[in-house]
Amino acid sequence: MIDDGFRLFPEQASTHAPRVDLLYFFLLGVAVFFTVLIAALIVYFSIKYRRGNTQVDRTVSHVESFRTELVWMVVPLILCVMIFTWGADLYFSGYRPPAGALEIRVVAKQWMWKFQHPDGKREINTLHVPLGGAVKLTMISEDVIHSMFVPAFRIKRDVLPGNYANCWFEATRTGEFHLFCAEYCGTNHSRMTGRVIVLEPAEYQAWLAGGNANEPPAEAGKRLFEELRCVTCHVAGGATGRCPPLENLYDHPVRLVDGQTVKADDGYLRESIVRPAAKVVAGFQPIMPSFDGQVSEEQLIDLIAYIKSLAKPAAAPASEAGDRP
Amino acid sequence: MVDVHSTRVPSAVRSHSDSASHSALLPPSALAHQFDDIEQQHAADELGIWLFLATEIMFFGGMFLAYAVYRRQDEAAFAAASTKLDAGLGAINTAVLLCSSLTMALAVHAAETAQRKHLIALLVLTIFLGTVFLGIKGYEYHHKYEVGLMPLAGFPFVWEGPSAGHAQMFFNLYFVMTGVHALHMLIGLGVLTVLAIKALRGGLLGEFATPVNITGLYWHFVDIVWVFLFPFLYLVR
Amino acid sequence: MTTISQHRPPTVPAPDQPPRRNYLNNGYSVRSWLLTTDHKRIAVLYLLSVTFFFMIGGLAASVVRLDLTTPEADLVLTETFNKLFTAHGVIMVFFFLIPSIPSVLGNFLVPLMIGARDLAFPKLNLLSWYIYTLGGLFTIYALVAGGVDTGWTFYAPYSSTYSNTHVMATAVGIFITGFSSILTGLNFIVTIHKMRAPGLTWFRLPLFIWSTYATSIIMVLGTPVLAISLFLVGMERLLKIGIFDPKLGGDPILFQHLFWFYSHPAVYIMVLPSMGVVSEIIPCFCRKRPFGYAFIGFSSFAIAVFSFLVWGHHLFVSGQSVYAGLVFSALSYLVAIPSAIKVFNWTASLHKGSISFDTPMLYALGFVGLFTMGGLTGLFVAALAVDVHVHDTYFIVAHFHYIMVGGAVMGYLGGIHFWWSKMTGRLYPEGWARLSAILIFVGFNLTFFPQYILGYLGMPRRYHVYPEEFQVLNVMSSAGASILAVGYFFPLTYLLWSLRWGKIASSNPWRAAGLEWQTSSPPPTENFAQTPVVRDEAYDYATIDAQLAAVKPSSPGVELSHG
Amino acid sequence: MSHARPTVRTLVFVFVALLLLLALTFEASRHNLGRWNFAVATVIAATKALLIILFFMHVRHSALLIRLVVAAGFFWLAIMFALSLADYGTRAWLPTM
Repeated sequence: MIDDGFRLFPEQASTHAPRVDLLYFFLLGVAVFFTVLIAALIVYFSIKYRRGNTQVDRTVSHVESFRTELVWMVVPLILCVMIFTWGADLYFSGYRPPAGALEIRVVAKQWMWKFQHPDGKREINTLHVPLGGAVKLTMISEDVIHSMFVPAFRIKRDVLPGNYANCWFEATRTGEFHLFCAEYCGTNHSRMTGRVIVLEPAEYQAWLAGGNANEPPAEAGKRLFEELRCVTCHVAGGATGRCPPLENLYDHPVRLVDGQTVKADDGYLRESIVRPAAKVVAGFQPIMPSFDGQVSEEQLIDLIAYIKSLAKPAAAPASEAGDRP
Repeated sequence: MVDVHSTRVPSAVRSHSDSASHSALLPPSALAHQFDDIEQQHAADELGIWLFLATEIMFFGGMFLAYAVYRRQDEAAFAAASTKLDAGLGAINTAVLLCSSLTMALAVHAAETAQRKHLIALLVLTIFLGTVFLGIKGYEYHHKYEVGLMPLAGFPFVWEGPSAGHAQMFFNLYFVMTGVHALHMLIGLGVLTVLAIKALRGGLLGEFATPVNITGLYWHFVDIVWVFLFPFLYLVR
Repeated sequence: MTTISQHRPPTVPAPDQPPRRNYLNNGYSVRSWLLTTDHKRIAVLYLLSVTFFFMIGGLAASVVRLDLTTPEADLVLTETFNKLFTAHGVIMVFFFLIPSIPSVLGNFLVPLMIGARDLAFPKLNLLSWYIYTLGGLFTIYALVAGGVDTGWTFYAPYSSTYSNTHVMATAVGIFITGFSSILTGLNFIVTIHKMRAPGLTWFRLPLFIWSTYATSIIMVLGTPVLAISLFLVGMERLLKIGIFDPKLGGDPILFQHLFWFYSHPAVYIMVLPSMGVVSEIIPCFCRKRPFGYAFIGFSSFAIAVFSFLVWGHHLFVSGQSVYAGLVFSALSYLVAIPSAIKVFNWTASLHKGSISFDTPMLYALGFVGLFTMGGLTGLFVAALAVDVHVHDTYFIVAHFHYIMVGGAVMGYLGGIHFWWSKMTGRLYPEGWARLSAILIFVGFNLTFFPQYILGYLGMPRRYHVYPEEFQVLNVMSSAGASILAVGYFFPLTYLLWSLRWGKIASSNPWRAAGLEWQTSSPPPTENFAQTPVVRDEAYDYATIDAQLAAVKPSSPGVELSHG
Repeated sequence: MSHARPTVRTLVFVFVALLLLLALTFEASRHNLGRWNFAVATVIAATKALLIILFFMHVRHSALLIRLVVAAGFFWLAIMFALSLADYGTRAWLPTM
């Protein structure tokens, strides 16, 4: 919790936190053991073999021993392999959001955090999330590199301009927690901070319902889709033949002109709007104009939400989607 | 640990404060005071220039890495942008540079075999060919500027077709890479000019050929960079 | 040039002989210093320059620490704070740590240790110093003109597009200084290969030479990549082209790859030479050959090579592919092995030694302890999931200060004390020196240990204002910094004092092994009266002590001069 | 510096080979070889570079140490490329469940 006063160890408020801490304590044990070992040996030798001590045997039997060297090569190596495997396992689980996570969109800019909940509710520098249940943050920066850091959750992820970055957490305690920008981003970097407020699920729903009514992102996206005249080509079902259909596109594999296959995730859709020629779908011409600079990051998120809404949720990927985008 | 045994031989136990001792053996400028003999000095010079060239590999390597990363991202855009370069001029320039490498290699040969007239002629020829290369390069730059393909310092970038961003990135890389290469050429031409003047005054022959040899290695390296730049920039399809 | 006049030779020479000719009294004019090609004089020029930069960098750090005693921004403006920590980082890394041991001690010692008259390319060596100075001037200009606020890491696109401070001048300064580093490394490699005295085989070389050689490899092959990454940032600012700009499909992470390809190995440019210094000091004050000579030597090479394979561990949270993160994490643990070899071998060298605790030894033992702590916390930051939490926090700040200050600076100071008599012909006051060594050790730990805790609590680095609950630990850290500052102030004072009033040193006051001790102190311009011929193994302390015992059986304070 | 040097005859011969390779790479670029275009261009360029290094730059006759320096330069370049491209090549694999 914020303003808890002096402490030596951060609180654990996510499912990920105790797992990271366990590894941390193991490492701490290793570090303390070797530091004490080296320090004790130095002190012991320093006293025993001090120049003034003439009562000690100083006959040196050997100044090189391959066996000894081998011991202190192999022991650290074994420890290192252990730590590496452990750390890598946690790293993957820390960056791999579980299916069905609540998805919150984050746009970072000098020097604020803008959040948008699935129902369209927006907030700045404060993030309300429900207790229990995974929350996935899909983040992008409007300018320089920022970094989303919630110490109590033990998560951090750089927020880059030009591409989406993800991280996720599952809160295990209600309360308020620090949210920091961890990547230096200019003058007010240290003021680009905020709070994560973890609420009971019911309270979270109540909070969502409060305040002004919000336009859900998919609806805002649909409106934009029409305002930007996307519909001229992208008619339902791709009937014009100029462009692939957008129905059931989201999260499905797409075959490109160069023979590669990519998944139509957030990053791909965003790139296809701002740099349409970069990854053209097989069988189509690169005729779409770029919308770079004409739509804001928030509007891009809305457009993607609209395209996502055209896909059947959690449907088995249509096998045809691979051949025909 | 190539030379496990020192290159210096114990026979040379001599006084250092007496610098006149080796002036009897060789003209004073051939052997620097810190070396025992001319062989050691030559070996040190050669190792030195090669280490310098290794740093140059890494320096250009950084730009080639940027090129590789961005080309991967949008190969079509790079291919489209590449067609805007004149591959014919690029090929001619490659041939010019290869010729200059030959004349440089022959110049090193002439210096080491103490053929003064050949050395002067070959150095001048190398300078001439290097200048021709830069002239053609300058013409190409000017042409790119005129047709709006020089996106530097706010000059307009005119691009009809898809992927203007990546095409612009191609030209950014084109100008930075060939620009740095041209800068290396300029430095090389400066050094060659100094060498030519020294050669005219009768220097750089036989034991004194090291500067020619070192400059030659540098010149060939700059040539090698171009050997990669040419297909990567002009011949992408 | 008042500082130079302080280097005058003994004003009271022994009455029966004229002042011996040495490199310091071989000309007093400004010209004889600024146009010298003598590696020893160039080392002194570097010593003056890096001390100057150390003081500026230290001053910046002091203001930063003072400001951080309170959570609010109440001492300087945030803009100023950002410029101060950037100045601290840029100056300490590029203008103090990287040139410190190689350019000062390395320049002075490499030819002496291998029995050469000079480095292979003396003029290039002088040029290196001028290049360094030119780069320094650009950076000083950037500071005076208003500073730069990107952090020493210059991450794009902040540095290339958004910052409106003097990024260009600073980048040019570092770019130029990089060439000084390259030329110094090149000079060392050629010298060590081609100029060794007769009989001085690779396995008879002092370990300082091994580590300097390994350092030089990094300087030669790494620095050009830093040059090109800063060059590209400079081009982006100057010509408005977007090499790293996402708007043109550029990738800001590419800058991080290029930057850390150099800047991670650069950490070993700082600490490897220190390891070399410690490997000289410990045998001397234990009076025995170090345990596992070959292992210490080869581990320097292993560190130099492995250091180029691990840069991606700075990018674990950056958006680099998680699979690349996996590879870089695994490779990072490789560096732990040669580091562990060194620490264990140094400790084992104490076994059955005859240990005395003169100032250099205190620094060396301090180095071993602090480097161990810095190295072991390296295991934390290489462990992927833990790094995600501690990345860009004070944990990292503490970790690299343990390596770069606890390691590199302790080694540097130990080396300066160890070879001070050789450089100046004077002895420093031992009591003051031991006191300051202890002060520095205590002050250092008090400054940086709390930062480990702060970091794990989650305090991000480069923060001017911070939540109140972090204040206690920050105050502790600042208190430690003030002790550290006093600790650093002492050597600055008494070393200067010793130039005039210090006791006149014999050629070998420590009775140490190594060719550099076999010439007079300070050495003559040409280093050795005759080219030495090496017939002994390195660190043959048993023989030295036996000879000494034969000369004067029962007086430990005697100084044996080989010169 | 070893004084074994390629003869003038060898130098001219290598030069002719370089010009032939230039013609070859130029000609190859005019045909669409699909994905092989880039590989062919790179291999030809590397061959040219190798010829220049071995003969014009005398590495064929140089001491082992010099050859090691050349090899080290390219080896470090390979490290830089391999590990950087390991990142770019696997970015799209990011597992999202």
